[in-house]
Amino acid sequence: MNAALLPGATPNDKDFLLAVEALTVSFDGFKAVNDVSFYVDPDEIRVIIGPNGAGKTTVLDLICGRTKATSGSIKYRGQELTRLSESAIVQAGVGRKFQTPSIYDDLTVFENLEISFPRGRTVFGALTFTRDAEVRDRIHQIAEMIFLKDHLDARAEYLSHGQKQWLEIGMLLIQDPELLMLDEPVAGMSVAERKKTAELLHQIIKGRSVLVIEHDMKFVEDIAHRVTVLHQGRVLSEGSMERVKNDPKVVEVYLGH
Amino acid sequence: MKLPTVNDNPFMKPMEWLSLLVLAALILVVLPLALDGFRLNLVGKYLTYAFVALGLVICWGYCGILSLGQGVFFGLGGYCMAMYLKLEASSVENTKIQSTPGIPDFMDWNQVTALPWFWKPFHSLPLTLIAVVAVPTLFAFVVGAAMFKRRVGGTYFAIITQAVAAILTILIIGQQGYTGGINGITDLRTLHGWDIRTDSAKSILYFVNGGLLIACILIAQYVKRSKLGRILVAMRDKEDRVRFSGYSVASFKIFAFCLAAAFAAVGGAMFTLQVGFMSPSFVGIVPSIEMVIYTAVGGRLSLFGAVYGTLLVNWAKTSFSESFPELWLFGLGALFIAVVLAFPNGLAGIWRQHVEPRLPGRAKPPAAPTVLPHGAPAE
Amino acid sequence: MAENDRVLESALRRRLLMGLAAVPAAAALPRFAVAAAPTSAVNTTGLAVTDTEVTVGILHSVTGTMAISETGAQQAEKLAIEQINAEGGVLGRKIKIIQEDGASDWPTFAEKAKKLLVNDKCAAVFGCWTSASRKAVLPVFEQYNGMLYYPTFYEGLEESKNVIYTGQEATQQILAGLDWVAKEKGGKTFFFIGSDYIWPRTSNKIARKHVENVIKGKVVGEEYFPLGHTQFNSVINKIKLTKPNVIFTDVVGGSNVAFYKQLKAAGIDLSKQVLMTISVTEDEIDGIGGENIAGAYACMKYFQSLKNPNNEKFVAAFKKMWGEKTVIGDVTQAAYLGPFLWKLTAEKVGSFDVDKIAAGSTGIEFKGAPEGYVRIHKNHHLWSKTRVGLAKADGQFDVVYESADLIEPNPFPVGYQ
Amino acid sequence: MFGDYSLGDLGSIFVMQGFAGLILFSVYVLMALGLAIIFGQMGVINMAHGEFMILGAYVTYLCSGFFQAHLPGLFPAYFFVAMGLAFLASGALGMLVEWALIRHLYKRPLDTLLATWGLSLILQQAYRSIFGAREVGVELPAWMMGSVQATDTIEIPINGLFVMGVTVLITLAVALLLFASRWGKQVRAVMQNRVMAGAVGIDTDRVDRTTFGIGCGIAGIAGAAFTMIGSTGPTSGQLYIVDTFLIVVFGGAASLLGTIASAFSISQTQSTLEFFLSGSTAKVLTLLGVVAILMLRPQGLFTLKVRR
Repeated sequence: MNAALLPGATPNDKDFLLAVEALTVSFDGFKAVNDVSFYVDPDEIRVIIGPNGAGKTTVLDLICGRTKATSGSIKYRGQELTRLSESAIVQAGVGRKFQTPSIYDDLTVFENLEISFPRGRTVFGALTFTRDAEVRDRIHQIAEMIFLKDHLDARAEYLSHGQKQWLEIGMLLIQDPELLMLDEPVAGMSVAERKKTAELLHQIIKGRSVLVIEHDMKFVEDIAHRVTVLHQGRVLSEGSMERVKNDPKVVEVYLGH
Repeated sequence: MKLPTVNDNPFMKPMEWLSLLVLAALILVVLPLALDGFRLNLVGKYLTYAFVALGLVICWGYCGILSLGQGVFFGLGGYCMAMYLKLEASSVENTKIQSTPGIPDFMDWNQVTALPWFWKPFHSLPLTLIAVVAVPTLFAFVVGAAMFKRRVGGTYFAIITQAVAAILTILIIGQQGYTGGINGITDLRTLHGWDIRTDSAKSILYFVNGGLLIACILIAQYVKRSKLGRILVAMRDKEDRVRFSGYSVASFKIFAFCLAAAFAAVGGAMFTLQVGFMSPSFVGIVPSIEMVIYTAVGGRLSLFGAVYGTLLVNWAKTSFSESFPELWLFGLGALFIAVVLAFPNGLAGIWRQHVEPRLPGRAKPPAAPTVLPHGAPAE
Repeated sequence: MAENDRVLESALRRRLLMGLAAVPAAAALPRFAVAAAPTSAVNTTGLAVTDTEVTVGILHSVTGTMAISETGAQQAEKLAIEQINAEGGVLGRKIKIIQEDGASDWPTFAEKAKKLLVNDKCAAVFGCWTSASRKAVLPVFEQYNGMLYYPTFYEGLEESKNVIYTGQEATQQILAGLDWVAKEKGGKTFFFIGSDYIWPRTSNKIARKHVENVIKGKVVGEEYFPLGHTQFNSVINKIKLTKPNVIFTDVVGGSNVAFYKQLKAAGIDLSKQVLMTISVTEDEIDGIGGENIAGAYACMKYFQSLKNPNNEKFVAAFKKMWGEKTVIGDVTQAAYLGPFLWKLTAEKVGSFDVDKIAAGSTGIEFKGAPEGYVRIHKNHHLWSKTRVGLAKADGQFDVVYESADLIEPNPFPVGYQ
Repeated sequence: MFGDYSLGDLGSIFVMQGFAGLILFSVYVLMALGLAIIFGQMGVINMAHGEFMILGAYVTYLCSGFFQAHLPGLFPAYFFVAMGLAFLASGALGMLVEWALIRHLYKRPLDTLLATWGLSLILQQAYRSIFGAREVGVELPAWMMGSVQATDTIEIPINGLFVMGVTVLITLAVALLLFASRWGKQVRAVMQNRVMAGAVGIDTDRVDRTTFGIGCGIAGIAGAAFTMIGSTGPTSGQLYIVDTFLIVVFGGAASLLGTIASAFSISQTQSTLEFFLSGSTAKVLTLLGVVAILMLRPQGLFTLKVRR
């Protein structure tokens, strides 16, 4: 099932939603990501794990264009992402959630979602954007999904930490990305919130691929189709959770601690 | 499901309509009735600075870009207008004592014997009116594109705009044969044959100025309540989030910066018309920073506040410097500090916090960004 | 000098005897009784003139960068007005001053000029210092028909019915000095250094024409620096390279201080190298430090050290009013002339009306001028002498040359443009 | 332009021109050092930097007057006392300002810019009220003026050498302080992670105050040194401010080395251009060059590429 791991198979970009190959980035000689390759299938949930400083967040940064790669390629549906601007990458269908909730404190929940609605993204589009029925319906639908339909009028600043995380996930959902990247979506959540979030994730992954960074192993086991383990900027191991868990290299550097 | 109130997104809320009405009445009715011609002309001059303040509300208050070089755009707009007026005042007939008649007097003094190419378009009024807005806006576009595409912001941007203002001043002063040098372009007389120096012309220009200012307020209001306005606020707050929602952040910043430049340019042109000359002293750093303080005093997030702030500071400047010239700088300095330390939302903040809640029948302030965030505006 | 205006002289003496504030109005004999000049006769255009008072304006920068320079002018104007009042005023009326601050900002000058003319109806305004401020107020004075007495030496190229220029225009100030330096100091090669704006550029242009066409010398370098520039080491090297006979400077403001300090530090000894400046007066030396500029020659119409009775009285009165430590430069003296010229004109035409003053100014003579006799030319500039002073370490000048005759003002010099 | 001159002449001119460039470089470093520390370490833009410099100049002026009146025998050495006092005066004022003003604004860097501009207006007017609107002449000991005759044709100005010496000493002192002292470690810790530094027991408030004070104090020394080459008046500080900011920004604010390198490149460009072109043109070209490079490389010339 995993073409990349089969010996002798040449990966064909067209089959993958995302193909990361030989990706390297160095900061003044320090290689934060070093020759990393992995491939994500359509509708797959991939979790990236690894100890602190392994380069997980940097990989997401590279995919969404926040950091420019030193070498290597990132192909999304056969399209080279390393040459696109961040906004073009988003418009191609890649969504990204940050580690700490990244929402607009000064705007209401409704406005937060509205800004993420994928229409009127140019300057003049934004000037002439109207809040029509389609927009409202979609926002209400998403708000319901992320448990915030009663808070649409509230300033985002006043939401709880968990609610902010949900709001950001909602803002990604309204973009309807084909590849959704989540950086520690349940970090800092209460047990109840965590449960609700897992539920939410199960609901939203339908019809898209998801790339998740997470530390919470129980959560990872719960959702991952496959797991990629990074260590010191390199891919240490890859495969099902079961396989990775039993990989002695992984045990040594990560799970064993 | 109950539809939340945010769904109505009116162009202006009733309170804002009322504010606009009050401001329009003040500028177009009360002041002209209450003041003599001299004072009214003075207010007219102050109101030209309000254009700059208005632009800064969008650019600085909403978008978080602090430009310390707005004088550049004010000056460019003013110079474009002044070039047209100067050419008209330098008809062959008026300048026959010169060695080269038909060119501005300062060119003649500097042995320039033919009109430079970049002066030629300013023989035409329509081209001039286009240039008044287009030249500064284009310049803002070039500077903005270079800076924002490379993610320069915050204090860096502020300092670079300052340097641009310094360079332009040195250039204008140094190229006196083409620009009039430090004296500027003076002795302007007529606009398309209409004598702008008469009292009646001055009052007409005052009303034109007031009308344009209100038009600019309406444009700014349109931008502010559009989705673009909310994106600007969002950008100031979490620039990356906006970027990863699929927006080209740089384009929006360039737009805000260009809009502010265009407003400033209109103000500059009106300044030239009302005051009768333009000089490099408006392009420099000091006036540019002073214009920022008008916005800060009015409340950096309030369009109406910008106008009131401008009027108030200038009124204080004029009356203070008439009675206690030595104290004026102390006052102005203290004002800068007080506005930043104690009243970061300026007059508008004081109004919202202390006056508005006491008005009969007022609900809580709207959810729009009425309060300056605790964090830095767009670093 | 013997036939100086005796009235003025006696007024001055009386004033010195009695002290500044203690001159009772009655002590001075008014030369014109009010009855002889009813307000309706001396003021037909609605100026601020009453039976006992006439209002004038003083318009200088009290704040901002120009305040440094304009202080002296403003003090001199106040002194002159006090002296005139002590003597009985103008046409039997005391002069009342309204002072406005131009704040080193040209539009503010225009705004305040308009206030003085339109709101305060001032009969005359004494003020402005920089060309830029004068250019800004000129249309205001022409439009509202006011009278401006402008004290600074300037680039010329201007003439207005509404302005009396009590300082020298460029040719008047420079040419005699250049001739002197060519003759006495063997000046053949010149190096020009100026601040980058209209006055130095115009002055140097005139100087260059004169050097090339009249003196038959050569200009080996011409350099301009932005206002406020403080680094002159490169240009000093150029001077060393080109070895001019004469360094001719019109650097202004804070740059001056830097220029002379660096010149001295670079080992250019002004007792051997001839340097002629047209921009350094006693006022500037205060900031430069006399020891840094001693040996330089300045070319202008007035120096504080001038030896004549008028000047000695003027210097004493000025110091009495503004403090022992104050110094008096060329512009300060020129500013002092303004109120007297206006008074003499008003008394000649018997009216405060601006049109009559403007028309009647031509030919007005002031014998009590500290610089000596002056007369208003029909182009509204003054006939005046030009002098060359040698700067001393104590901040004063030794006058080493004085033109034999009054030099005619020529604001539009043919052959120098 | 060199056709008429002998080789020896040209040689000496080039040597002296080299020194002119070095002097300009020292002046720029002195101006920018204090600002760079404050901006680099604290992210605060101090628009009143020029006024702190002028405070140092006025202190020198007062000192010179005092020594002339009371200790004429020690006059030749008064300048060293003046520089020390200038450091203390500007530093103390800086700490006061930090306490009263800056510490409330760390989260709003653009607002510090406005507040310090207001402060600069107040200081200017205060100088004007106290010392008068005119520039004051600072009398210098005779040994500081004049030049060293290196060869027949090469003369090196002593005040230039003095400024260079002061610059080298101050730069070394700052480098030592930053990289070897306890304070320096604390400053760098606070700069990198304020919260963590506070948590491990560093008094971040005090570190901030000292940093600001030292930055302002260096400005004071610069002001004292500049009495040798420039003017001392209420608004003289304004003459330096734009150049100073550009040097710091051009260097890439965070690094001391960057500031020095940027001062070097700007001063050499300007000084060379000034020699071959006219002063005004040289200035405009230099400024244009700086802005053009900043447009291409806005983070400054010498910053490290770091992970965000």
